[in-house]
Amino acid sequence: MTSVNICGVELKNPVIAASGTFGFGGEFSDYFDVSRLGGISSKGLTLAPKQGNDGVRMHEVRSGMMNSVGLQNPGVEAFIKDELPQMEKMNTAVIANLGGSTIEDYVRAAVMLDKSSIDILELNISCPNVKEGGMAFGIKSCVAYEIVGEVRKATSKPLMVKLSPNAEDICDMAINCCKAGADAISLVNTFKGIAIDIKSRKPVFENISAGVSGPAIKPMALRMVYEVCGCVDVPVVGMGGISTYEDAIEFIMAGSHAIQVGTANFIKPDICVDIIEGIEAFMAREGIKSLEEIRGIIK
Amino acid sequence: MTSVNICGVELKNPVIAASGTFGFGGEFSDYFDVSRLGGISSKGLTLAPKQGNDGVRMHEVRSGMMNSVGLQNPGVEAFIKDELPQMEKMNTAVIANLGGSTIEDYVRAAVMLDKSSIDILELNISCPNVKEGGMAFGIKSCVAYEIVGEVRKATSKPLMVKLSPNAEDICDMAINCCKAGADAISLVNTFKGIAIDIKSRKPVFENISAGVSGPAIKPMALRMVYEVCGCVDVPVVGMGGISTYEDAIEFIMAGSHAIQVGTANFIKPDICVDIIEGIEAFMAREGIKSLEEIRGIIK
Amino acid sequence: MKSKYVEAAVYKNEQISDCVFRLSVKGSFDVKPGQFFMLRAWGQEPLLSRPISVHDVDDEKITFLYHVVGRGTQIFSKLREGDDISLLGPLGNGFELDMLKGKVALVGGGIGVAPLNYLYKKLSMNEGVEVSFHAGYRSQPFGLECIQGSCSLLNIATEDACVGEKGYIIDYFEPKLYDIVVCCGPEIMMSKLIKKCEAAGVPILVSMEKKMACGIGACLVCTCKTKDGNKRSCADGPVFLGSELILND
Amino acid sequence: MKSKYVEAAVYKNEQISDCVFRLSVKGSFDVKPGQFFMLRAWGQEPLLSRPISVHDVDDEKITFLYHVVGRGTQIFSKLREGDDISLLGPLGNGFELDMLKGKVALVGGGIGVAPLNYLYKKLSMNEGVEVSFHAGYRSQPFGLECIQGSCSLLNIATEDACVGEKGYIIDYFEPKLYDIVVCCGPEIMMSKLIKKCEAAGVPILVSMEKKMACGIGACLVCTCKTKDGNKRSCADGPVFLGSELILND
Ligand SMILES: Cc1cc2nc3c(=O)[nH]c(=O)nc-3n(C[C@H](O)[C@H](O)[C@H](O)COP(=O)(O)OP(=O)(O)OC[C@H]3O[C@@H](n4cnc5c(N)ncnc54)[C@H](O)[C@@H]3O)c2cc1C
Ligand SMILES: Cc1cc2nc3c(=O)[nH]c(=O)nc-3n(C[C@H](O)[C@H](O)[C@H](O)COP(=O)(O)OP(=O)(O)OC[C@H]3O[C@@H](n4cnc5c(N)ncnc54)[C@H](O)[C@@H]3O)c2cc1C
Ligand SMILES: Cc1cc2nc3c(=O)[nH]c(=O)nc-3n(C[C@H](O)[C@H](O)[C@H](O)COP(=O)(O)O)c2cc1C
Ligand SMILES: Cc1cc2nc3c(=O)[nH]c(=O)nc-3n(C[C@H](O)[C@H](O)[C@H](O)COP(=O)(O)O)c2cc1C
Ligand code: FES
Ligand code: FES
Repeated sequence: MTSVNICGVELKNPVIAASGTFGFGGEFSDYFDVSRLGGISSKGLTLAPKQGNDGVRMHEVRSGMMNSVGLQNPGVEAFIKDELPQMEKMNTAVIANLGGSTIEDYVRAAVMLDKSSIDILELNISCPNVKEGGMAFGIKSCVAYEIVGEVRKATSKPLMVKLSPNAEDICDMAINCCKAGADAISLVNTFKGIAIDIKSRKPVFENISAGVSGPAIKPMALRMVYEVCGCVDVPVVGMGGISTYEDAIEFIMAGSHAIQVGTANFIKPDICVDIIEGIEAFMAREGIKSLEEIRGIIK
Repeated sequence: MTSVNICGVELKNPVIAASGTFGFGGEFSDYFDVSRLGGISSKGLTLAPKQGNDGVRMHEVRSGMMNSVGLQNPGVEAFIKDELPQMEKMNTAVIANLGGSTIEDYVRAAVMLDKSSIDILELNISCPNVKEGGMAFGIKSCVAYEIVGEVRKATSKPLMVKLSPNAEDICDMAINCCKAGADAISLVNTFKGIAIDIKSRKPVFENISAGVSGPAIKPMALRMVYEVCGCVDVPVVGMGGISTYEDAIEFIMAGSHAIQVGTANFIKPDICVDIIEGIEAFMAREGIKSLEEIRGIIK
Repeated sequence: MKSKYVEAAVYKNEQISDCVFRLSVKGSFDVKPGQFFMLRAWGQEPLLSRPISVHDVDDEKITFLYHVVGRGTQIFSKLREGDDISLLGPLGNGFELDMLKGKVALVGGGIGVAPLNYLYKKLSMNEGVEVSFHAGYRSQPFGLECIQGSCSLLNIATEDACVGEKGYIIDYFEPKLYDIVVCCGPEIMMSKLIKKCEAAGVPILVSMEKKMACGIGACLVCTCKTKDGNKRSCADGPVFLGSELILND
Repeated sequence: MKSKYVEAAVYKNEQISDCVFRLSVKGSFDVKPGQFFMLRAWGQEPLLSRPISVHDVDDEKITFLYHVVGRGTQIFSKLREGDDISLLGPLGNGFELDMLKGKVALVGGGIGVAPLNYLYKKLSMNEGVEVSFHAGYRSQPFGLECIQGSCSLLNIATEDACVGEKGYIIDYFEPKLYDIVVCCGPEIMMSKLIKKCEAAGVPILVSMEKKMACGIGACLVCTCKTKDGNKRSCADGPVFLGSELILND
């Protein structure tokens, strides 16, 4: 049985498509039956529509990529009206990923999503690609505590808080988010990195820094997931560089209830299916009946 | 002119072989003329000889490797007696990399090195592979401040402090090290990561975590070097995933005075020569007379 | 014309000019001119697949023309008959053939001629269309096999004057003589030609090349600024009306 | 016998058994049996080169026998004549031929026979040495071309009994009959045989396979615990006296 329960929501399997890499699911339905997924986390939403960042938005690096999309999205209202109805029909858990730059915006957006049919609210306090304050939330535990507390009051949806690997102290951050009312923790978002175009002698990105994702970050992401699993009691959804079923099992053995697959979706559109089938085959081979048997087993 | 001056020591070029990846230089002299290098940073030394860690010491990851050598070394005394005489003859700057787990040990070792012929003392406050306290020095700025201050009193050698990318706040860390008397800053050491053997259901490493190095860490390392260059006035020696001359130029454009090459030495023993020649050819092509012209140019 | 992810085998891969190769892949594909595929002929590294336009299609194979510029195209250049390659596509909007009537000018710069070849082939089968071809190169021309001898008007310019006029093709190109212009080439060339066409009041279609990750419209890294907001060049493009685009400079 | 980093070309690469390949590389190499090379037949990924023992050497080429187990060996398996490959070596201490006198038993497990082939070849040219060969496999034997027909005593055991005795070769092996034993195989096999030889008072040499990064003694990731402290298996080994080693279990 690959099914898992994340703060009261039953996922048919632990594989969730990560925010920002899977749109609202529609683009991928041409390539595979997206109902195979445990869940889909939407493109990061903000209260108002956003055009995102100017300039180059993507740069490939060794075993990874850097992005500076900057939360381009239609806004929560348009999401609820235009995208959510389709997502509902996909027969998989719908996770709304919410970003922002002020507490007020987060709260107002959360209130709107609270009334919608989403299954889980994933609070992104960690987007490195938004200039105005977005990052600070994800770095200092005390700031995170405040924002999670306010959003908690605004919604009765299961609240999953997504942490940044750039946090000063990832465990302290996770503990504070839980104290403030998080029902689950997901991590990691992208690592802050930079790239320089040596021909033009300028940073590749207008914002100078951008977010690094993909296989390159896996060892660090796995370490953070392991540490967070050791210090909070809520379910943890691990991610960062997962591209094979072996990677997924590593995150589960480190203590994750579920995992998210981001950048790897760009390698092969149905890679999540390969990962799901790989997990099933591994469980069969090793005689594992439920993922609980191996969850956090390395502790 | 590729020559650079790091706290009073003239390097013929900015390419230094990084600690722990180049032994004491002897192994590589079979493959190329090591006097081509700007400098060599010795294997990490400790006051007493150390056998290092048990169990698996290396695990390969995507575009990188993890190591858990644990500062195996002959001790400072044997270094001065058996290794330094050879290193002196290599006609390149000799940097002694010093690790440890107590302030007393650091200070006693520094006193011994002070009397030796080394050119620069590189204080490694950041080795993630030593259990007893080694890591804490590299994480909290206040702890680092104390240790750097004590070592500063113990030596009149140029003092370069090597930072960990796992520091809570890399800029605050660098500033504190400078306040405590560092003449230069080098960064980054390895990133803390973990790996799990899903067959045995155990961490690959006995210490659970190990240090990640190689091209995978470059975007993050470059970001940290850029940030540190923006907040301290002393020379900065950048490293982390450098394997081509283009990488080296990126670190210089981010503000590094010199750079170190670690893991890449394992790809091709004379890769440092390729990097030096690549820098020279780039300078010729672009009409750059001195590296000062491009150092920190992206700011 | 549904897009798919398929694993296929190389039919042929040959060098046709300095750094330019022609790669054919076995299989039957239904493609619109101007569409592209995300190609991958490696396991793990580089991480992302590479977007390459369709140069030609017949019953048994699909052909790409590519310039070797970096890690991915270098790997393509080493492919041999029978080697594995995966294709995701066809992707993108492609050229709307219905818009291309009357006197149509195809203007290509360097490797930009790649998609125009297949467009030319399709257009020349249509009634009431008179196609001319204008191609600019740094040096030796390439990718014109189908066009040479068949196209009633073929203009070539090369920067080193080794063939045709000396200099940039767009300096020898007069938009006023055409009903519609199609351009594919370096961004700087396309933006200059857009201005020239605007001044002449002639509509122009261009194919934008942005760095891509997913290729299918999900990740939003490939956006172009348009008067109608940001558009994804992989899914809403790569073909845009010159008049829609907001180009920098 | 100075170690070098060289770029060479593949002479031949052929599959000789399930997952086992034989690769020859052009060039003239001066190698001691038991030494190895760090091989690399790719650009960036995987990051590290792969240590492979020398299986045979002649005037025009060097030959390796390898088991396809992961990313690197998979790439090796696709090499074709003329492809580029780089070699760093010869590395390691190799077997001290002077120590191998009288009745010498070579015991190989699976791909562990790879280096023993070249050792056999060298030993059989020496006076006063009587070599026997003992090889264990999971199933079909491989890598015995030189030995079969030439070696006066060849014992084979296979786990599935498809050839020779059924089970593990060391269970059919009696150290007392020999002056010295040489073993190369899985770590568990070598540690069992070391115990057996110790009990019989017969010296044994083993070749240790640790994960390696530099291969030349600089990085200290490949250490073996010995009674004399940690030793680097790439530079101080890979050949160790069984009596030196401290093995876990
Ligand atoms: C829709 C579309 C169609 C294309 N059609 C063709 C074609 O038919 N033939 C052809 O030769 N090329 C085509 N390109 C460009 C081609 O995708 C790039 O040249 C290729 O991805 C470079 O890969 P690389 O690994 O060899 O180089 P890299 O090592 O990735 O980069 C080398 C250089 O190419 C640039 N580059 C990288 N990716 C892209 C990209 N996606 N678009 C533009 N420049 C890029 C880099 O900035 C760098 O300067 C097309 C691009 C797009 C977006
Ligand atoms: C001195 C020495 C000589 C060797 N000689 C031979 C030989 O002649 N023929 C041969 O087939 N193999 C030999 N090996 C083993 C060979 O190096 C590994 O099988 C190879 O590196 C695996 O690479 P990969 O990328 O295919 O597998 P990976 O994807 O790296 O790993 C696959 C599996 O192999 C194991 N492995 C990885 N590296 C090593 C290593 N260095 N040593 C042992 N196990 C490893 C991993 O733990 C994993 O289980 C030798 C190893 C050493 C140290
Ligand atoms: C192009 C792109 C866009 C992303 N956008 C978002 C976003 O809007 N919100 C968010 O929480 N995470 C976003 N992420 C981060 C991913 O969800 C994920 O946390 C990160 O990429 C690490 O996982 P991976 O290595 O599997 O990609 C984005 C990542 C990428 C590559
Ligand atoms: C095998 C190995 C051993 C290392 N040992 C030391 C050490 O003793 N002292 C130290 O300061 N850094 C040590 N390092 C870290 C490197 O000097 C360097 O900071 C790090 O690897 C990042 O650079 P790279 O990506 O170029 O390897 C070691 C790295 C490796 C790979
Ligand atoms: S490449 Fe992902 S949206 Fe265009
Ligand atoms: S592999 Fe580096 S010391 Fe042996």
